[in-house]
Amino acid sequence: MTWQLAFLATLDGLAYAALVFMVAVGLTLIFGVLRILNVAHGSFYAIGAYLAASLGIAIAAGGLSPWLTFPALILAAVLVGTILGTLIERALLRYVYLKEDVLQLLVTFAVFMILEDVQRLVWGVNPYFEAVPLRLLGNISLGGIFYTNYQILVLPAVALLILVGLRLFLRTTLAGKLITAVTEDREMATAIGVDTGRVYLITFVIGATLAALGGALASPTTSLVPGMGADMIVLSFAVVATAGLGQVEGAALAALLIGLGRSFAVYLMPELEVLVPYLVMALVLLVRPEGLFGVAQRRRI
Amino acid sequence: MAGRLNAQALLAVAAVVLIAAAPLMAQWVKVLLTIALAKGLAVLGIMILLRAGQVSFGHAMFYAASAYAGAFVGRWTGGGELFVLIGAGLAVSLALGLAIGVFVVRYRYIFFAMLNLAFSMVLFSILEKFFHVTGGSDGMRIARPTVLGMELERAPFEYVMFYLTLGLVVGLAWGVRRYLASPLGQALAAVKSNETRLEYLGMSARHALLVGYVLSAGLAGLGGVLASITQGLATPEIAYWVRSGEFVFIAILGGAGTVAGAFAGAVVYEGVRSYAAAYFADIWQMVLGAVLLAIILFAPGGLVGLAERLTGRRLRGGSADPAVAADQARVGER
Amino acid sequence: MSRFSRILSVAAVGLAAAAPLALAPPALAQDAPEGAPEELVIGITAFLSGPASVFGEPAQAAADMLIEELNAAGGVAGVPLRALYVDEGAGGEHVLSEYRRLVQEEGVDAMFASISSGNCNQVAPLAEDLQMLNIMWDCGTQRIFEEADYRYVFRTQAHATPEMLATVLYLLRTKPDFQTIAVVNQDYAWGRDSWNIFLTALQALKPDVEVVAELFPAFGSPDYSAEISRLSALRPDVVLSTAWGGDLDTFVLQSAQRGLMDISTFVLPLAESSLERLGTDLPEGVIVGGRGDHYFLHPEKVGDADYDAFVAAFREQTGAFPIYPVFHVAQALSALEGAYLGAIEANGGAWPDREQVVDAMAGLTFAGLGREVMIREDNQGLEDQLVGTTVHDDAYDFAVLDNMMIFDAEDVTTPVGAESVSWLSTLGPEMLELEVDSFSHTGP
Amino acid sequence: MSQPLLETRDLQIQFGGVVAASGVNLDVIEGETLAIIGPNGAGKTTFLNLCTGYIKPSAGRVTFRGADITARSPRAITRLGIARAFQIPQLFAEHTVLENLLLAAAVRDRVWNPFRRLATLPARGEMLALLDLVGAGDLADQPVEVLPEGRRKLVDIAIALALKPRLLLLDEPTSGVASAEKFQIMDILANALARERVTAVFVEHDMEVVRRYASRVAVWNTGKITHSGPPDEVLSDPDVRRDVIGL
Repeated sequence: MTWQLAFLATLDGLAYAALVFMVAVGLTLIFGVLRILNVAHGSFYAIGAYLAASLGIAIAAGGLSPWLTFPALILAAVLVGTILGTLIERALLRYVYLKEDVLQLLVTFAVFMILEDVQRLVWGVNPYFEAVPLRLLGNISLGGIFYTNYQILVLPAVALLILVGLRLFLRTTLAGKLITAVTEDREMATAIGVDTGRVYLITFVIGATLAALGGALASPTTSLVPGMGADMIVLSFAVVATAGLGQVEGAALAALLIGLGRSFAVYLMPELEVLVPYLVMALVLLVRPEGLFGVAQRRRI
Repeated sequence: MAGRLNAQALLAVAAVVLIAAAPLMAQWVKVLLTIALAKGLAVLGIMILLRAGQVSFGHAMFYAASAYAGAFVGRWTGGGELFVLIGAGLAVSLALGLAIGVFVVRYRYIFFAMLNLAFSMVLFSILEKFFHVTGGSDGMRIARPTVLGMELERAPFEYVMFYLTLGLVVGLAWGVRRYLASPLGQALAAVKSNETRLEYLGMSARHALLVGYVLSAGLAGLGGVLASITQGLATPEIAYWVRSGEFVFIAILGGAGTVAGAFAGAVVYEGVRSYAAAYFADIWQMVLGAVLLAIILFAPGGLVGLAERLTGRRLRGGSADPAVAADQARVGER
Repeated sequence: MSRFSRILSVAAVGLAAAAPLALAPPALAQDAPEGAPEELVIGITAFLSGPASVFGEPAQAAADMLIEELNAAGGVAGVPLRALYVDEGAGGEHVLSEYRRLVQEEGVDAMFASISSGNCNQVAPLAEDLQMLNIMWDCGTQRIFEEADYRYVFRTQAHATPEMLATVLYLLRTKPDFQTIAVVNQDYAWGRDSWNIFLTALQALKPDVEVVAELFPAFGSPDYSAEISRLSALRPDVVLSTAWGGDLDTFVLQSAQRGLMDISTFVLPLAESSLERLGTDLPEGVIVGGRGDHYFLHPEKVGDADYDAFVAAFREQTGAFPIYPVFHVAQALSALEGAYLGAIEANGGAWPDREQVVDAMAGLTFAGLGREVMIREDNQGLEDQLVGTTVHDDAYDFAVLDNMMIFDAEDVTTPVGAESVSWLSTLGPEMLELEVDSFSHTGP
Repeated sequence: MSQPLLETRDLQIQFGGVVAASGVNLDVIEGETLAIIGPNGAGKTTFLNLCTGYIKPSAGRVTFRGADITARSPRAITRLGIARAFQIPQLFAEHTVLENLLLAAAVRDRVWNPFRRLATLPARGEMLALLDLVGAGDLADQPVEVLPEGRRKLVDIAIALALKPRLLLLDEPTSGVASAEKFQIMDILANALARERVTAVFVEHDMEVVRRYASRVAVWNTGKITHSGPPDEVLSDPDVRRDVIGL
């Protein structure tokens, strides 16, 4: 493999990692606070994508400026995150916080199954795509190969923005500090009077919004099909477990590992491409059972 | 005590007789029930792990590995003998269970679930990738094997598979109940409630879990090879994570932690799924999801719990309602 | 009188007319033959969920339309037809158990199964066991009749071999000097099988061709960036992809945007089913196949009143132009009707039993919405193959086909008793000299 | 001269810069009941954790009956004959009191036959007798979850005794219990220790308990054993009275 090809593979890996990171970071945030591994996260991704495409189509149909599709991507994510996120957290999850892990996981699994059909009922089964934002920004030639500015610049930039923004949010704002407090020591946080119910809700909405944003930002690059959420959820699980549960920065690194591993595999051993996320995860966990940045839990005796 | 035992035994016998007689009334349910019972074996495997508080989102890998083992042996031996195919499937799933178990019993809860999922996805990808060996996504045909040397037509063969599966289910349900009541089985619940104390008794929590894991892998494998021989086919689809999720779903539907629940859940699930898909073709997933939510929120004891509520009898052994006990334990933990 | 001429009136009368139809025999109905049942029930398996529902849903809509129209005209020899559907998206296991239930419990008279080759592989031996007339109406695997003999299983369309071979021949005729090819297929049986067939035929006819990349990204992959970058670096003359549905759309979208389609000639044998969705993102000059002679602007059919009426009614109903699964289901229904009519005639006007219908399927010639199809002695249908190249026409907001060739099924289908891959490897240059019917795109 | 049952030599450990043990040397003699006292947070529980392999010392050595057990796991150390009772009772929450004990007996007797019921083990009678001995015979079929703290402490101790250990380590056996109950628990414990001939080490805060039940007292302060001797002598030492007892 030449340096030029390695450069290409790196670029492809970056764009892919950026999308995966956005979805995975929402998942890990939710897990950190609610201790629930949210299977329905993949549905937020899919619905965010579908809604973004619908808004894009509506903008085109209304004869509005195509540049409006960019804010539409964000609008779609926020709508899905706040409406669907609030609905699911308030109407379902808060009733199962005291139940076993397995049951919590299954509640989200049930939501996932229901939302899969909701998507089909609302958007039908035909692939959708709405690539206006991708086309507006045009191409850039790197190493003699055309890349879309959208994938090579916008996606990594947004991912970086989210990473930095989340860090600042968690460290400097009151809501962020409360979320961090609950993540680190739930009993302590409750004991000092943190309203955990509100923290759970806010976290879930933020997490859901991030997943939907991942979907919305992915929508110009891919066609939207039934079942797209199921694959994304397994992938982001792998990222989150590799990173260590609840680790925001770790999720970025793990997404990068998996994204780069995948794109290098396309050049070196295409047959391994689909196995890369799982191999990375199994290898990391073999060496570090808590994930790259996870902290070992020990029972107090 | 005696009264409870008798009521349980009576109920179990009634259920077995009912299931055994079903195909005589409606032909087509025979295969449906065979598959449901075979899946019930896999669910029984999940149930063993649930006793230890662990949930595997990857047990479909054993189900699939064993199905493919049966398919390969069938191919190599030109059709093959039913019991050789089953034996091969069982052996492969036990061996794979041991190999993967040694690794995953070091992990708990989400990590345990995720690692199992990861391994199952690796198997799934391999089955799809190595197309020239495994037939890719089309899977492998399993020609109808001989039964103790006899070549059977479809109808009698389906009867053989049905009653064989039913027999295995009855035997293994009994066996697993005994295992769960033994110190080794009871140690699983101890892994769930207090691993530290178990270590301080001088027992390895990992060993206790490994025994349960290998056993559960074997059960899933047996279910997989039985179902696939009955269907005449093994496909990678049966290794996909959604299939593993289905096993966990059925375990909860039937009543987490109960042997009877595994099979009651499997039969009801297959029935609901079959009818939901036939009559609500557009929204069968939604129907299943709603059923699952309803069970978790309103009937945490599952079908067995419902039956207990209706009859006012305790059908399960053990000391306390596991769901309730687990809730209390969690409240305590937090 | 063809049944298609009535479809417009049915569409116009609409649902209001449909309800009484179900209760009383329609006025048009001829007297049903002696011993006829009250209705003829068929089971149709199709993807109604999952990614492949892009094929199943249009087919279901078409089947419903065609059956309604058929019944309005009196059904099959006076017996109305009713369809039950099985969702292939629910998994192979579900298909098999529903198949059994429909046969053993619902007592269906015939089964149409299926779209997925995997399901066809499973269903064929089961149908044989159950002695059930099974029409494989859409699956592409070439293996079934090459590996075993069936009495009860028929295929009313072509399979992968003629589809791929016709594409290879078209490619060699239109772009004879290409040197390098890369493949990007979905990583499942169809993607692998179709490449194997394509490559065997290509190497037999053009041994000096160089394969520069064989990529099999995961089924349902949302992103082909790495594949496209690699291909952009390799710059192959030809890029083949037998992908379909959302995967094909994504691949085309990303390739077109990144200029790969300007570098390489794309060959997309299943793109007929994506033409309308892809819009103008699918550039000109792409080689597109129709899995049969299926194309809504079929050069020999456009202008035929029945054909145009159906296309218009279908578009009215679903909002889209018909795609190949629609034509396939029409062929299956037409074959079934033909077999029953033939069997009734052979039975002296009395209603036939299952075995008589199966007998009548052999050698049957029928037409759906395209050219005629004949059932060969090995139960395989002989279906002609249409391949064309995309061109943009202002009358449509998506690419349409120009420079179309329709290959005669006899020329490109594996002979009876032969195995596809070994047959393909024996092909010689005479294949390039075949006579084909050529057509140009003529505006609407 | 008889070898000590348990010896620790120069045990050292620190947590994030805080030194919990810096050169701990302590011998436990067969047959004695040794109390360890010291200020809160001095690392007394850490000492028990070090002796049972729950944490590993950064330096030093633990020897049990002449064998080096420093690097061994709690499981292996338990099998060698050191049992432990906990400050927070460590029970199997899903089991009854008797089942908790039976599990201990099954592990002790290595009953791994999967068809042997836990409920009917041969050790059942022995475990019922043990429950009687600790005054909990009436609790046998109670789920442990519903027991009050004092009873949970007793069951925790009974589980340790069920293992028939040579040495029993107890972490504050009377903490979290009403004062009247303290002596009840300690009476039961002393009685059981005597009957089963078990050597014991217990960490304790209540000086009255120490005075009454210990045969020897060791003082743990600032990561070291500062004093050791008969209870009356140590507890009247002015340094100990000032630093540990707070008088």
